[in-house]
Amino acid sequence: MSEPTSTAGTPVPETPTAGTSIPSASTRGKPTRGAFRPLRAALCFGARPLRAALWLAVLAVAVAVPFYLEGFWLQAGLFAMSAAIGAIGINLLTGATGQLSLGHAFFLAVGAYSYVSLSSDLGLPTPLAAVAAVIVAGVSGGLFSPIAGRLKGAYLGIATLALIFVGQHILFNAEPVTGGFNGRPVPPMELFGLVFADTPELVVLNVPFGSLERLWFLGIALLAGAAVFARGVLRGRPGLAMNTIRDHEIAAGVMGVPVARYRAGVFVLSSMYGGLAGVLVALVFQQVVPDYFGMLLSLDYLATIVIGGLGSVAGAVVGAAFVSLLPQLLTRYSDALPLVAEPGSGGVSPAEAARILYGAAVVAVVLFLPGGLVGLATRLGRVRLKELRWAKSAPAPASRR
Amino acid sequence: MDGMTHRRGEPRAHPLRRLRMPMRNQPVGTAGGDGLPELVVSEVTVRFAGLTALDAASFTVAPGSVHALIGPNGAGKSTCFNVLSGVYRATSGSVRFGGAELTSLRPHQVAALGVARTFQNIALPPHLTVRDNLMLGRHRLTRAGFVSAGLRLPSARREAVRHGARVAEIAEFAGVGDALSIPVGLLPYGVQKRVELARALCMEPRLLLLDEPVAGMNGGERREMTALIQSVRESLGISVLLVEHDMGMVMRIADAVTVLDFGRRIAGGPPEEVQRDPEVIRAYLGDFGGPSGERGEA
Amino acid sequence: MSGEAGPGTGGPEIEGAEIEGPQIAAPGAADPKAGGLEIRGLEVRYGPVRALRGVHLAVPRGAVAAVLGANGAGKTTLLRAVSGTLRFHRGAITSGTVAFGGSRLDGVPAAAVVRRGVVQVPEGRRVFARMTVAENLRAGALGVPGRRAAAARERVLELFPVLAERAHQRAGLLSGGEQQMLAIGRALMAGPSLLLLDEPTLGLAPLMAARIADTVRQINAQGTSVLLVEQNAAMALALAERAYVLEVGEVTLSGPAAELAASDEVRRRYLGIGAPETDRPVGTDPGPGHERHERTRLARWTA
Amino acid sequence: MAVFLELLVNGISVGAVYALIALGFVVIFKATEVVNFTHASLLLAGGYVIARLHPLIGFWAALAAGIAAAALVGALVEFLILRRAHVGSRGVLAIVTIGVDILLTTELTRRIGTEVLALGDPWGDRVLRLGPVTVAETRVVALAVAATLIVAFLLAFKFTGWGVAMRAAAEDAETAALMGVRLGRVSLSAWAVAGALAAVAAMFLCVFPTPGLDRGTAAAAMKAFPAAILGGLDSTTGALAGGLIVGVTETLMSGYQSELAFLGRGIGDAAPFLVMIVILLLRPSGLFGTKEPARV
Amino acid sequence: GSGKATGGGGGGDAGAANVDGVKTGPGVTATTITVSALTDLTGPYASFGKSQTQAQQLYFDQVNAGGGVCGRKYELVVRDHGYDTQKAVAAYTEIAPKSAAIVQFIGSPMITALKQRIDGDKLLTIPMAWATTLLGSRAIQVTGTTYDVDMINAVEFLTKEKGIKSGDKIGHLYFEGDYGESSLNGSKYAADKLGLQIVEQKIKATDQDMSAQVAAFKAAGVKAVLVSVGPRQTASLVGVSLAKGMDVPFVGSNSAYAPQLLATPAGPALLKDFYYVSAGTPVSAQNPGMQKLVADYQAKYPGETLDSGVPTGWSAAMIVDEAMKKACEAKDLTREGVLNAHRSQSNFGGDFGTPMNFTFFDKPASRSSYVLKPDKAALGGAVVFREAEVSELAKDYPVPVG
Ligand SMILES: Nc1ncnc2c1ncn2[C@@H]1O[C@H](COP(=O)(O)OP(=O)(O)OP(=O)(O)O)[C@@H](O)[C@H]1O
Ligand SMILES: Nc1ncnc2c1ncn2[C@@H]1O[C@H](COP(=O)(O)OP(=O)(O)OP(=O)(O)O)[C@@H](O)[C@H]1O
Ligand SMILES: [Mg+2]
Ligand SMILES: [Mg+2]
Repeated sequence: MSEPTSTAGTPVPETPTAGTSIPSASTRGKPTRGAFRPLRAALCFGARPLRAALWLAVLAVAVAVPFYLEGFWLQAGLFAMSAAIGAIGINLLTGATGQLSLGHAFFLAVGAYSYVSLSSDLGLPTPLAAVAAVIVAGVSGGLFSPIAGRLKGAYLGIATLALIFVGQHILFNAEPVTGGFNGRPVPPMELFGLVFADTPELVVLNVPFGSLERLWFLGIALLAGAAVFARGVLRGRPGLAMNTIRDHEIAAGVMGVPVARYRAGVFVLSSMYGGLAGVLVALVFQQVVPDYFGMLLSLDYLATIVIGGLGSVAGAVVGAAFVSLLPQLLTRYSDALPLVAEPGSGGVSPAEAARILYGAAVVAVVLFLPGGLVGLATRLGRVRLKELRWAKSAPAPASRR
Repeated sequence: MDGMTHRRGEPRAHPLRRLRMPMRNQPVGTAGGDGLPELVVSEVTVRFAGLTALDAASFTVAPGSVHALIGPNGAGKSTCFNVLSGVYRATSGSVRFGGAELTSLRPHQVAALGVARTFQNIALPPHLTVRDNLMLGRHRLTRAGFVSAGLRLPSARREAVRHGARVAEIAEFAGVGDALSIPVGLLPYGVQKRVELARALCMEPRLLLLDEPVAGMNGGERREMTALIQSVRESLGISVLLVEHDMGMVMRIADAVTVLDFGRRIAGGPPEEVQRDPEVIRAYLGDFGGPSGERGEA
Repeated sequence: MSGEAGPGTGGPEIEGAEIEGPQIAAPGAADPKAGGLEIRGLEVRYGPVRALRGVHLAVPRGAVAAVLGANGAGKTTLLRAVSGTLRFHRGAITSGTVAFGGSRLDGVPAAAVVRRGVVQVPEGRRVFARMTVAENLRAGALGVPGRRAAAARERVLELFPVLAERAHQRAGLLSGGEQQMLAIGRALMAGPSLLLLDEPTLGLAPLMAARIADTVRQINAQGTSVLLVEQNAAMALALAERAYVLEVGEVTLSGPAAELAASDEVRRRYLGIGAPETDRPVGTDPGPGHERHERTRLARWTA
Repeated sequence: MAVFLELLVNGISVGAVYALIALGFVVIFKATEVVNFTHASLLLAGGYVIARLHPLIGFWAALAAGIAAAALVGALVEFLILRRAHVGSRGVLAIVTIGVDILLTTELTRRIGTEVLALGDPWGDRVLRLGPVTVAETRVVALAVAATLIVAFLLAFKFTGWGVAMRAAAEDAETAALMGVRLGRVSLSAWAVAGALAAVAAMFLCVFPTPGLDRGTAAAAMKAFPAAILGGLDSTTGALAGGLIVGVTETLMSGYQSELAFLGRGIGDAAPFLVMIVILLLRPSGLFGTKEPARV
Repeated sequence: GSGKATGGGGGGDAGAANVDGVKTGPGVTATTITVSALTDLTGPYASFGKSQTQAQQLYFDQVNAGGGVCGRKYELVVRDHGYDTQKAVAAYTEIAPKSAAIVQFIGSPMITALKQRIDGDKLLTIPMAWATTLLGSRAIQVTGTTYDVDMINAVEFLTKEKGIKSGDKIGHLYFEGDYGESSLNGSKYAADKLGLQIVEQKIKATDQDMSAQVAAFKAAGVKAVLVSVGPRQTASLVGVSLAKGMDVPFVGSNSAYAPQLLATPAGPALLKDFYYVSAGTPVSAQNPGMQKLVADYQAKYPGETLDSGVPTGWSAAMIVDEAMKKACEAKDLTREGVLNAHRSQSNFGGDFGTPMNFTFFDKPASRSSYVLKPDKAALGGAVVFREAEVSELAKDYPVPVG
C-alpha cells in the first residue's frame, strides 16, 4: 500500500494493549473493519453460521420464558421491553443526534392515551389504534418541531420539560379523552383473533396463558422490530446525517443536510418510539393514569442510555433492562437482602436502596466505563493491529479546531 | 483604514484565456462543457454589528477554472465562502450560479446545486470513520430516508452499495483509500485535510470552494495537496474557488486571482499581474510575497 | 547538570491566589545558559503510542530554537511535554527530564509551569470563542500586576492593531488569521521568559507572517527565550540560532540554524529547495519509489 | 386592581426565591457549561443542615454552617465525580449530575424522613404592608439578597480574574491551563459557590410562607429550570429576570385561575413553561443569554 | 423460576378442600394465611405508611400470639412502592397470587390502575384512600367515609357552628387528583344545597407557597376555607392567611393535617381556627380499645409518632381479620368465601372509627365524621372537637361511583 503523507511522522506502536483513546467508535453502531467484539459481531445480521445460531438461541430463550417464569417476571420483562423501546428512541435523539430531551414521558403518555382513546372512543380495531397512536405521538413530536428544530443541547433539554408539565396539565384536564386523574381502562389488544388479556382462558402446553404471557410475545416482537428499525436508521444515510449534526452542525448543512428539518425529523421519530413504548406499557398496566408519565420517567430514560451506552441500540436495550429491573429485583427480594430494613426500622428500604444503586450506577458507568455497559463488552474484544497502526499517528481530535 | 480604491484592471478579465497550464488530460467537453455555469458574485456586502466584512465585492469564476481569492487576514475571504455556501446571509448583493441566486438559499439548498466546500478549520466529525464521513458527502445524491433506511428497503441497500463504491473510488483518488474504516479523529492532520477534500468531492460538485487547503502543512504535503487539486480540475473539469495564503501555490495553480482588502476588491486578474500590483504588495504580500518567498514551493 | 534537580526545587509556591502570573526570571542567575530549557532523554507516550523518544534539546537563555518536522513527527507533543498539557491528551512523559531555569518541569501541572514563566501559544489558535477579544487578552494576563498588564496590552495592540479595533467583539467571530494574532497576543500578555510557539504563522497572510517573525526577534531581543515550531522552515531557520529536526519522534538532525539551512537534507525536505520533483510540472508522475501516492484519475460520476 | 397588585407583588416575591435558585444553576453553567441537576439536592443539603443545627447554635450560625456544608457538598461532587468523569459531551455530564442528584436526594430525604423541619428564622410570619398589599418580610429580604448577589456575580464574572478564569476554563480547559488558570481550584470554587447559593436559596424557600423543610422541598428547584433558561443559561441578569417572570406568571395564573378556567384548572404550574416556550421560540438562547458564536 | 403448570396460583376461586375441611384459595395453606400490604415507606405518604404498617404488624402479631385464626397464623408481606405506579403494579403482580387479602394499599392512582385486576382476582383489598372513584368494586373496601362525605359534613359544620350562611363564599383549596376532586364534589354539592358559593383553587402536590391562593381567596372575600391538600400546603395556607389578616375558619380533610406541623412556625395558626374532619377516631380518644392500642403500640415502637395511621391501619387489619374469621366459620377460605364473609357484615364498629356497613360496595361504608382540632398536648396532636355525626345533607347525598 502506498500511504500518501508523512510516512516519516508515524511512530511505531509497541504495546498492542487496549485503551487507546478511540473516543467512541461505538457511537455509530457501525463496526470499523476488524475492531469488533465477538458477541456484538455475532448478533449482527449476516450469514455466518455462528450468528445464526446465536440468534436462534436468543429466540429460543425468549419463547421459552413465559413457560417457566411467573407473572412478576414477565411483567418486569415487559416493563423493561417498553423502557427499551423508549430508550432506543431517546438514544436516536440524544446519543446519535446530540439533542437532550427531558420530556419523553410525554410521548409515552400520548401513545398510551391515544391508543385508549382511539380504540375505546372511536372504536378503531386495536391494532390499528396502536399504529395510529404511534403516529399521533409522532405528530405531537412534529408540533414541537419549531422548538426541536431550533434549539440545541441544554436549551432543548430544559425546553422539553415543558412537555412534561403542560402534558400533565392536559392529562388532568382533558377529561373526556384522558379520564382525568383516574385515567382510563385500556382495551386489550386483539390481533388475528387472539386477545391479549386473561380471558378467554388459554392454556398452552399445560401452562395457563394469561395476558402477561401473551403480551410477552407481542413485546418481544415490538422490541425486535423497533431495534432493527433503529439500527437501520443509524447505519444508513439518516444516521450519518444525525451524527454529523451532533458533531458539526455547520458542516452538516454545507454537505446538504437540512439541519433543522433533520433535527425535527429525529425528534418526531424518537417521539414515535416513545409512543410505541407508551402503547406497550398501557397494555401491560391495563389502565392508564397520568401520574406515571412524569418527569422521573424521562430522567430514567436519560440514565438508561448513559448506563447502557450512548448512541447504540444495544446500549439502550441493556440499559433499560438494568434500570427497570433493578428496583423490582430489590423490592422482590427485600426480605432476603441484608441491607433492606424492616418497615419502619429506619434502615435503608428496598426502594431507597434501588435508587441509590441506580444513581451510583450512572456515576460509576461514567467514571469507570466510558461507553456504558455495552462499551465494556466492546472493549473486551477490541484492538487489532491495523487500528493501532493508524491510531498511533492521530492528532487529538480537537487540536486543530 | 486609509481609503482603498477600486483597482484598475479588468474586473471581469476572463481567466481561461490566460491559462498557464493547458488542461491537457482533460476529457473532451469538460471545461465549460455540459453547461457548467459561471459563478458570478456581484456587489456582495456583508455587515455584522458595526463591521463591514464584505463591501460590494464582485468577481466571476469562469467555468472550469481555478480562481484564487486572496487578501490580508480579516479581508472577508472566509466570509465570502460563507455567503456562497449559504452559511451567512448577505446584507445585499447577489451571487448567481447558473440560474440560481445563492444568497437566498440555505446551506443544504446550495449544496443541492453542486457547490461543495472545505473549511479553514477542519470540520469533520472525529468519531466517524472516513467512509462514513465520505458517505455523508453523498447525502445530496442519495435518497434513503428514515423509513427506507429503517426498513432496509432494497432501494436503500442498492443505493448504499452503489454510492459506497464511488466513495471508495474517490477515497482512492484522494489518497485516503486505506483509511476508510478509521475514525477520522485518529488520523494525522494532513490526511484529515485530504479527507475533507474527498468529502467535498463526494458531493460530485460543480463548484468546489477550498478554504486554505494547505495551511499547516509542510513543503511535501503542500505539493501533494496542490497536485491533488490540479488533478481534480483536470479529471472533473469543475470550477474551483480557492482561498490560500501560500502565494507559491496560488501562483502555480490559479488561472485568475481576486484580491480583497477590508472586504473590498482591490485587484484582480491573472496571477502574475496581481502579484506585481503595488497595492497588493502593500496590503498583502509585503516584501515576502514574491514567488521566491519563503513558503516558496507548492 | 542542573536539570537533574528534583521537582520540589521549583520556585516557592504562592498559595492563596487563584491565578498567578509568571515570575520574572531571577536576573542574577550566575550562568547565563543555566536559565534555559533543558530536555534530556525525553520519551512521551499516548497510551500505547510512543510519540517521542530519547529527545535531547536545549534552549539557552535568551536564545531562539526551532523545531522542524513533518506532520505527526511530535513537534506539538514536545511543546506539550514542556508546558505540562500532555495529560489533556491522555499522554504522559514516560522517561527523561524537562528542566527550566534549573528546576524540573516534568510532572508539574500546566498552571504551575506558567508561573515559572513558560508560556505556550497552542496549536490551532484556541481562542476563547465566547469571550471578547479584550477578555481573551485579560485571560492571558491573569495574575500579572495591573500596571504591567496595561503595558503589555499596549504592546500587543500596537503589534496587532486589529485587536484594538475588535476589542469588544467575540473572539469566536474573528477571522482565522485574526484569531491567530489574538492567540499570540494573549501569550505575550504574560511577559514570559520562555515562549513556546506552535506554528504561529498558521493561516497568516505573508505580510503578517513577516510581522510575526519581526515580533519574535523583538521579544527575543528583550530577553525572552523562544522555542519555535513552524512549518515555514525558511522563516524558522532565519529566526533561530539552533534548530532541531524531529522525525518519527526522534531528533535526527540538530545544530546551528545556519548550518542546517545549508544542509541538503533540510533544503530538500523542509525548505523544498533543490528537490528534483519540485521542478517537474505538478500532477505528473513523480517516478517510482518515491513516497508520493500513485494517483489515478477520477472518472466523472454518472448517476 | 388591588388583587392584581397583591398577586403581582407576591409573584415578584416568589420570583426572588426562584431567581436565587436559578443563580446557582447559572453560576455552574457559566463556569463549567454543565446543566447541574444536582442543584436540587444541594438545596436540600443546605436546608437540612440549617434545620438541624438552628436549635443548637441559633439561626445565624446555623445558616453559616448550612452554607458551608452545602458548599462542601458541592465541592465534593466536583472533586470526587465531575473532575474524574472524562466524557466528551457536556450532555453526558448533565446526566451524571442527574445520577448524583438521585443519590444525594435519596439519602437526604431518608434522613428528613417524614418530618417538616422549621428553620428558626428571625422573620417569622411578619408581613410588610404596602398600602393594600401585603408581602412576607422574608420575601422582601430574599429579593434584596437576590438582587445583591446577582449584581455581585455579574461584576465578579466580568471584572475579576476569577470570573475571567472561570469562563476561560469552561470554554477550553487546556488553553486556560496554558494561561496559568488552576483548573481544579476554579471549578471546585464554582461548585462550592453554587452550593453556598443553594443553601441561601433553601433558607428562603423553607421559611414563611412555607412551613419548613421537608422531603418535597427539592421539587421547588424544578421551577428554577424555566427561570434559568428564560433569562439565558449563562446570564446572571437573566437568572433574576427569569425568576421574576416565572414567579409572576405562576402567581397571576393561580390567582386568576377561576377566570382562566377555560385553560383548565391548575394552569399556574404549566404557565411558566408555556411562557418559556414562547420566549425560546423568539430567542433561542433566552432573554439575556449569549448566542453561541457560530462561524467556520 | 420453576415450571408453572396449570392449577398453581393465578385466578379466583378454584378452591380445594383441605384436611380440616376448610376450602382454601390462594394465599392460604394449612398453617398460614398470607396477607399483604402495598404501602409507601419512601414516598410522600411515608409517615402514614409507616405507622399503618407498624400497627398492622402489631395486630397480626397479637392475633398470632392468641393462636391465630382458623388454626392458621397470619403472615404479613410488606411491599413498598414509594408512591410509584409502576412499582405498585409490579408489586401487585408479585404478591397477588400468594395473598389471601390486601390489608393496606396506599395511593389512589395505584389502586385505580389496578382496580380491574383486583376485581378480577376477587382479592379483598383495603385501600388507604377515600376517593369515590374507588367505590363500586366488590373486592375493594373503602373504609369509613369518602372525602366528599367528609367535606359535606365539614360544610354543614361551618354553617352550624361557624356562622356561615346562605350567600357566603367559601374557599376550597384542593389537590389535583382524585383526593382533591372528590372533596370538591362534596363541597360543591353541599354549597349548592345551602346556597353557598365555592371559590376553587387547585394546586399540585409540589406547590409550597400558598400566598397566591390566599390572595385570591382574600380578594373573593371568602368567609371560610376548606382544605383538601397535604399537610405542608395546609400549614402555608393557614399561616399566610392569618399573617395577611384573613382570619377565617379552616376545615380540612383528614389528609390535610399532620401532627408534625405543630412544631413548625405555622403551629400557632393551626391551633387557632383550624379543624379537620375524619371518620377515624383520633388516638387521643378516651375509649378502652384505643387506649389499649396506644399502650401496645408505644410498647412495641417506643418513640415513634402516633398519628392517625395507627388506628387506621389497625382497623383495616381488623376488617380483614373479621372477614377471615367469618369465612372460617363458613369453612371457605377461598377468595370468594372471604369476600362473601366480608360483605355480610352490616354493622362493623368499634373504638377506632364510625360504624361501617359493608353489605353494599357502591356507597361509602359510613357517612358520619368527627370534627377534630389540633392540640399540642394531645396524643397524636388532635382531639375530638365535635363527636361523629351524619349531617342531613350527607345522609341523602348520592355518591358518584367509579
Ligand atoms: N491524543 C493523542 N493520542 C494518541 N496519539 C496522539 C495524540 N496526540 C498526538 N498523537 C500522536 O503523536 C504523534 C505526534 O503528534 P504531534 O501532534 O506532536 O505531531 P506534530 O509534529 O505536532 O504534527 P503537526 O505538524 O500535524 O502539528 C503523532 O503520531 C500523533 O498521531
Ligand atoms: N459572524 C461574524 N460576526 C462578526 N464578525 C464577523 C463574523 N464573521 C466574520 N467576521 C469578521 O469579518 C471579517 C472578515 O472575516 P473573514 O473570516 O472573512 O476573513 P478572512 O479573509 O477569511 O481572513 P483570514 O485569512 O484571517 O481567515 C473579520 O474581521 C471578522 O472578524
Ligand atoms: Mg478565513
Ligand atoms: Mg503540531
